[in-house]
Amino acid sequence: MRTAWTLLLVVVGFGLQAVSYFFLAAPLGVPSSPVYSNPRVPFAPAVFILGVMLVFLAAVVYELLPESGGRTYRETG
Amino acid sequence: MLARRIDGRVVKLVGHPGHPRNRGTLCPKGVAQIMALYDPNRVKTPLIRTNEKGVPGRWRQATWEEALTLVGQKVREVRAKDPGLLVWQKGRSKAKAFYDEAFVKATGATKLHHGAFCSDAGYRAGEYTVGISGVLHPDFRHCRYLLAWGYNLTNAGGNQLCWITWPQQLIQARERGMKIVAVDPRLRGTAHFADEWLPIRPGTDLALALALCHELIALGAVDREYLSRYTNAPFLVQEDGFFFRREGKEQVWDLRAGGPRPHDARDASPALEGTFVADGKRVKPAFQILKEHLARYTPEWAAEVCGVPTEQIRRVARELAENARIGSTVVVDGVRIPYRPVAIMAYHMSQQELGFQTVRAMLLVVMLLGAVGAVGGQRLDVGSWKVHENFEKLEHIEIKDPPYNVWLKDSKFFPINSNNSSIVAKVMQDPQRYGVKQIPEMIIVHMSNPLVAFASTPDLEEAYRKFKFVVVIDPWLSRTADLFADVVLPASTLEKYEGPLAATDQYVDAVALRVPVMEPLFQSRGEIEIYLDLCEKAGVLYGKGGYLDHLNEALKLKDPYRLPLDRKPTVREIFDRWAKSEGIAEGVAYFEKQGVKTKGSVAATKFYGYATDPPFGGVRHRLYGEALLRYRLEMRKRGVPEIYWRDYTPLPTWRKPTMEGSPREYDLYLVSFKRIEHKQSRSSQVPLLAELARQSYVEINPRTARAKGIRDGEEVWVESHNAVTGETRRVRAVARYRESIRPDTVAMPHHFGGVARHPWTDGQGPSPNSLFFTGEGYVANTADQSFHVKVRVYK
Amino acid sequence: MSIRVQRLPYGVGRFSAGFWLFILVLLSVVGWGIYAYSRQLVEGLVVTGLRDIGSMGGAAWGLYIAFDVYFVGVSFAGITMAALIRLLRLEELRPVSRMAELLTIVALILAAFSVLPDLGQPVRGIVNLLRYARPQSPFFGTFTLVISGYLFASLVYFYLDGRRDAALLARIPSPLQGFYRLWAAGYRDTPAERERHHRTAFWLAIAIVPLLVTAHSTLGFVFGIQSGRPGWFSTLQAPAFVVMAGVSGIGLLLVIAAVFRHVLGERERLHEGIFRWLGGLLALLVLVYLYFTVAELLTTTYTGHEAEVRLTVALLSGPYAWLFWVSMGALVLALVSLVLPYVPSLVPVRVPSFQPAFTRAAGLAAAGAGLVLMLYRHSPRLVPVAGAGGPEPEWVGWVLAGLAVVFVLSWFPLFARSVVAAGVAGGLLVNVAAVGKRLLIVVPSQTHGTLLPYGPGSYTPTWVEYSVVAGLFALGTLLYTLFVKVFPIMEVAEER
Amino acid sequence: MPRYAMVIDLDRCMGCRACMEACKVENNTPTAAFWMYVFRFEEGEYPNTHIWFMPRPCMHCDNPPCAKVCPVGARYKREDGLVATDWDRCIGCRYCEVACPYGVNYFNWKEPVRNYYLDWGDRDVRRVTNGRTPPYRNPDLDRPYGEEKRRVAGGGRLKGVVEKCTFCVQRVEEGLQPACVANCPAFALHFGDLEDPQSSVSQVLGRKHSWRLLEELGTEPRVYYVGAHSPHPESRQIEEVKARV
Repeated sequence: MRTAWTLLLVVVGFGLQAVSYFFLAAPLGVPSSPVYSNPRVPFAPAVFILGVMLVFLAAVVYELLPESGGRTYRETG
Repeated sequence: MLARRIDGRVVKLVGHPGHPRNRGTLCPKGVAQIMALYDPNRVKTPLIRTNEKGVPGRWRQATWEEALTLVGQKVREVRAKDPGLLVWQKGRSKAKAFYDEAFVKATGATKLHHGAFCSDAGYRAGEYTVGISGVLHPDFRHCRYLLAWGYNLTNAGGNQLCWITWPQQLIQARERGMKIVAVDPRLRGTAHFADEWLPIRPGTDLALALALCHELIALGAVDREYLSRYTNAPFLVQEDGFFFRREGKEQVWDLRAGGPRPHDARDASPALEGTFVADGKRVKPAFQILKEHLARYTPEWAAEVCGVPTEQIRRVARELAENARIGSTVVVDGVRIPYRPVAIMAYHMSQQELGFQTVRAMLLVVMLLGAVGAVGGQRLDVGSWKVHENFEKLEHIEIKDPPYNVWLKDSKFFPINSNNSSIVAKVMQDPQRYGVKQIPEMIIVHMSNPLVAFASTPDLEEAYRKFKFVVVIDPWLSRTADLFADVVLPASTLEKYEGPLAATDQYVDAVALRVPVMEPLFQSRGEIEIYLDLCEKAGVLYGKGGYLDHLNEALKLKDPYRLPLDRKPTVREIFDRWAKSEGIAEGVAYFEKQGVKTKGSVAATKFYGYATDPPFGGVRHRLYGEALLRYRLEMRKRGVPEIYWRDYTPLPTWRKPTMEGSPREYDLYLVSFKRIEHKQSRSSQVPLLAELARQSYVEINPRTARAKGIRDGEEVWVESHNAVTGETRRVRAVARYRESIRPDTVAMPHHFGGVARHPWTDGQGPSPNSLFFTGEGYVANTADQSFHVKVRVYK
Repeated sequence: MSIRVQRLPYGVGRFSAGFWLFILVLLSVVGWGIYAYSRQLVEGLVVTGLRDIGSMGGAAWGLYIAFDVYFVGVSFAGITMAALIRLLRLEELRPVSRMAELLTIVALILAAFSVLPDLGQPVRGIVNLLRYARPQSPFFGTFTLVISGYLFASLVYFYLDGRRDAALLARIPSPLQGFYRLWAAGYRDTPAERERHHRTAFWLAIAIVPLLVTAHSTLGFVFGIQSGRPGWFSTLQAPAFVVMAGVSGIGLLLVIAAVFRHVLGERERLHEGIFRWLGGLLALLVLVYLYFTVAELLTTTYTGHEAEVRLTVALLSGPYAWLFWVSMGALVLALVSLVLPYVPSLVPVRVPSFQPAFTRAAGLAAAGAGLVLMLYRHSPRLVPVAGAGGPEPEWVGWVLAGLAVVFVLSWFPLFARSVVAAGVAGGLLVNVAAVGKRLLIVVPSQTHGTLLPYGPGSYTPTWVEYSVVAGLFALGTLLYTLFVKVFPIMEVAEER
Repeated sequence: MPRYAMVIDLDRCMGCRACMEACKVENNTPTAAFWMYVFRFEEGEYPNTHIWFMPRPCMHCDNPPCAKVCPVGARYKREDGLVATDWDRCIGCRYCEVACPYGVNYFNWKEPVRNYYLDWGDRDVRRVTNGRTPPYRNPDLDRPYGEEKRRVAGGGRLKGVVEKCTFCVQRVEEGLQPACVANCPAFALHFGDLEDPQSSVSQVLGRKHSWRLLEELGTEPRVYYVGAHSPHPESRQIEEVKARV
């Protein structure tokens, strides 16, 4: 369960980065028109950063989330 | 010039597309005027001085009423004594009719020009030699070979036209294939367009011109037809130097009749060379005299004097001869006219000690080639070919006995006289010496800044101390005003009517009128308005012989448009009458809409001297200056020192300039120059322009500088020496390396020296005018100012 | 529970008068920096020495950017060390790991702060970057990866790594107890948890190492891919940035470690081995960097474009010469200092040791003279301004450099004896060099690297720039110091 | 969509710098900002010297380094080829400036209204100008331009943003020539549409050999020079304008 969450976060994180970089942010290439100066979706860069953060947040989640199967660390004594 | 105006506010100035002189463009100065217009540092109200003179002024703001009453009162007082004691100093006065003519005549004031600092020596030479008032420039449309002689082609503008008119014609000529040879100690404005550079030593132009004449004759490049028909070259000259006359008529040697004949004899074929005997006298044609006179002025000799290679001089002479195509003709507007596509462009360079004779010698060069008034050839005035009254006047000057007026008119010192304000300054310091009884008491300085703009600043300051009352009419608190004005009257800049202004580019005849771009800022007024009120206060406005009366003459107003002499008109009304009188039905409204009135291009039959009827206005050009010899003898008879009469020679004669007498350590020549960014000394307070050319400096050849251990951008002393009085003057300036200047010459821009009280003029550095000297040895024999002096440069 | 701690270790929670004085000094410097910046906000960047490249003959980037690069560089060391310790199981280096992590975080905060004053529109800067930032602009990487990503990653790592100690301290009654509990977030230091933490940390380290290489490279690319700027346009730019980052970071870490060794008197935990190890690594990196520099110079001077050559001349013998040679000299001296401790053991020669009195005298004299000179010419100009009075700036620079060398040399005998001293000296020297090199990368290419003949320009930092940078340094020190007082700077030792 | 370009005939240019002034007035640029700059060069040694002039507007590159590096897309290329600066978006990082090999960018180091040569607080002047600074403030500059409707015209707009030559977008969109071109006394500047074979630019380019500045950098400038040669190490700048704020 926890592992799943973690992996999910990592995947989503990298996903967001990739999507934002290649599809949401301003297009790459020789800027030959105003198109190159605007992100295709507003705040695309913020999305990218969010992605970066999620990836590392995964670590926190992995450590802090209780063991799957309802067992909390209290029972491991 | 057009102004883009948005709700009463000017936001931009652009050229007038219909104006022949700028064709819709402006020079940097024109564009930048917009800032001068709004400048809060302009003089806002009439000012009356509250502290002693000679130091920056403390001022009391006054009403126009008060200021004009005061000035008017002073004018009355002075005129009561002697109108001549009132001096009017001309400056940038575009609308001559209102100031130079009407005002000066109405008040009987003594008029001082600025020409003696500009190019009047050239004007005098032109008027005396070929009868045209102007200095040498080419017929750009057809010229193929041009000597740009000391003329700062793209930087100095001048020659009566807007600054950009010549460059535009020049560029077209270049694209048509005209060749340009720059003759100049310092290559700059001309440089980009010049095919060749003769880096001539300052003050030796006369020597080069004589050598060119020598070489042309040697090459046989002589237009005998022109010389014998339209000049006094065939006139027989006696051994005493005067013309051989019968019944007071100059004679030529008729080869057919084998004897002397009147010069105007129809069928004569006059000799140009040889020695003859007439009435027992040995006589020679003037041309023969010239030939003998030139014999010693070989290219080798000139190369030595001018510091340029002999071969270069030879080549230029040869190219002149080839390009002149002597004998050829061409059809212009259906008229067949001699074709001589060679010319000399020389303007302010006439201002040197030998200036008058130098320009005469240059004219000899083009006269030998028959290029004067020919298609593609030499021109002097712009527009049609008009013989100037001075052609005769200068031939018959009557040298008078003292007392002389303050600028020594008809004096034994300067029979031919260009009215030099610096000489006036000299005279005012020592009137007796010059046989002057009374020195003037009051001066009205009109849009002029003598303390910075004119040469020999210390002399001018001394003179201004001597004026009892000084009035300055200027938009700015000029240095002259700041130090010496009793009253300053704030003139408007662009917010006024002014004119009529000739708008010709020398080919198209046009007239323009400046109309206000907006309401006058502050309490400033247009000059014309000021003069109307001033004349009223001084009691010289109304009635016969009054300002209005003279204005009618000056503007050539015809009935019914003449101004009534009993009522003060508005400025607009005056121009309305003038416009209508000129046959423009809409009156001034036409100019308020159109700005320029183009009258079409000048006909070839009016434009080319050869084509006028009679040719050259029926005068014979003076190859040989008999009158000059007469003046020389007269001056000697009256016991005038040689320094005054030595240059009055019938033929231009070389001598070492006086400055060469300075000690050896003064090893450099100083010349001054203009930059595109500035208009004389009227613009270095305009921030937009001051930003482009911030401060004064001294251009020096790196070789010379290194030898003196001077680094580029380093501050140095420039010290000038007067070879006659031994006086020295020095200023501090930044050294700037230039390869395009003779190693024995340094140059300074003319535009700085704290021209006015303004935040942007602080620390702009000195004007070379404070280094130049005036008076004996530093003015021409025509009282024209020389802008040459020997200096030394050190740290 | 294997460990018991009775009292908060490493001076945590204990505040001496000296400490407060120190804080006060730091605060006042920070305050001064803020004042300087406020002047800039009001007047505009005209109060800096920066001006437009070209007709104005200035440099558009200066001290601010140079120090931004420097701080980012410093941040390299921390997390790298932590990661390496983790990955390579360098147990004996464990004690410096947290110092290193903290160094990274503080440095990154300073980096973020030092970009702001360079912006003409700081507020827009923050908003518009989030809104419009373009991946194509090298700034994108700097801003997303370095500032946000890198900083965030470090924080995460730092946080997780600190939980154990937080848990330990949470058991002791203290005003900070709540804070520790919060941090520990229920951590009990059970084997399971430890094992889990090790796993996380391992993977984090794996993720971080490449990130920081890319991060520092992107910063290099900010300059490296500008074909229009001679001196910047170079493939070596990115790698050189990474190496220089390591140099400055490790250098500073050495200094900090030494400081704590002294202040906390933890001689056996912060044993000489650590300094030997770090010193060795530093020496190695310096060597690599020197090699890069030589390679760079050779390329530009040998077959360089005219502008490249002009620029190199300006560096080697022109107005920037003194700064260049000072930086180079500092690197070499650092190298020597770091190697000195090994000399006695390696070669049987005895390092000549002068009278300590003489040593001190020479050192003090040099330092004093240098100080006087600095005061005499309050700001050592980077480029002489035409017609500027006073002594020629290069001249001042040279003399200062000379004195500095004397000063350092006077300490050599000590370095030969103590690896710690050598480490500190090396650390300080390389950081001097780092700052110098950053300036040399940023400025000369603008003033002397114009491809159109505008003529040489000039850049002289103003008091505002110096003050802001000083303020940043003070802020960093402040954060570091305060943190040390609320959380153990070293992992709490296991008392067996 | 037109392809705008400028052609500069160096055979005609006499280095008068009227273009610099025309630009300053039209675009209201602050003190020391020269969107159009004219180099004056001296080459050779006495007496074999050569002097020539080279105006330097923004090159409006087809591969603009400035637009590439702009982190927020404030600097961008328009369809018609003009390289524009959206001063509503610029954050003032000056990356465009360090990236530009031609040195055409000018940053507002000061509050613009306090950077127009003189103190315009004078009462009489303000009465006429309704307090506008500079007094010749050009109202056209406030409008947005292009389909993208962004504010890109004029100078001295805001403290802390970068500005540069706009090819006088406010005039070009009205079908006028840029101020420098319209005013050139030597008729050395041409501006027009490369697509249109009748335009003066196409004509001149067809007639004379042309070159572009620092072509080797691959910036693909839209400014073409005819006549003379590109400046080389021996080209010494003379009478340079070293104005600073």
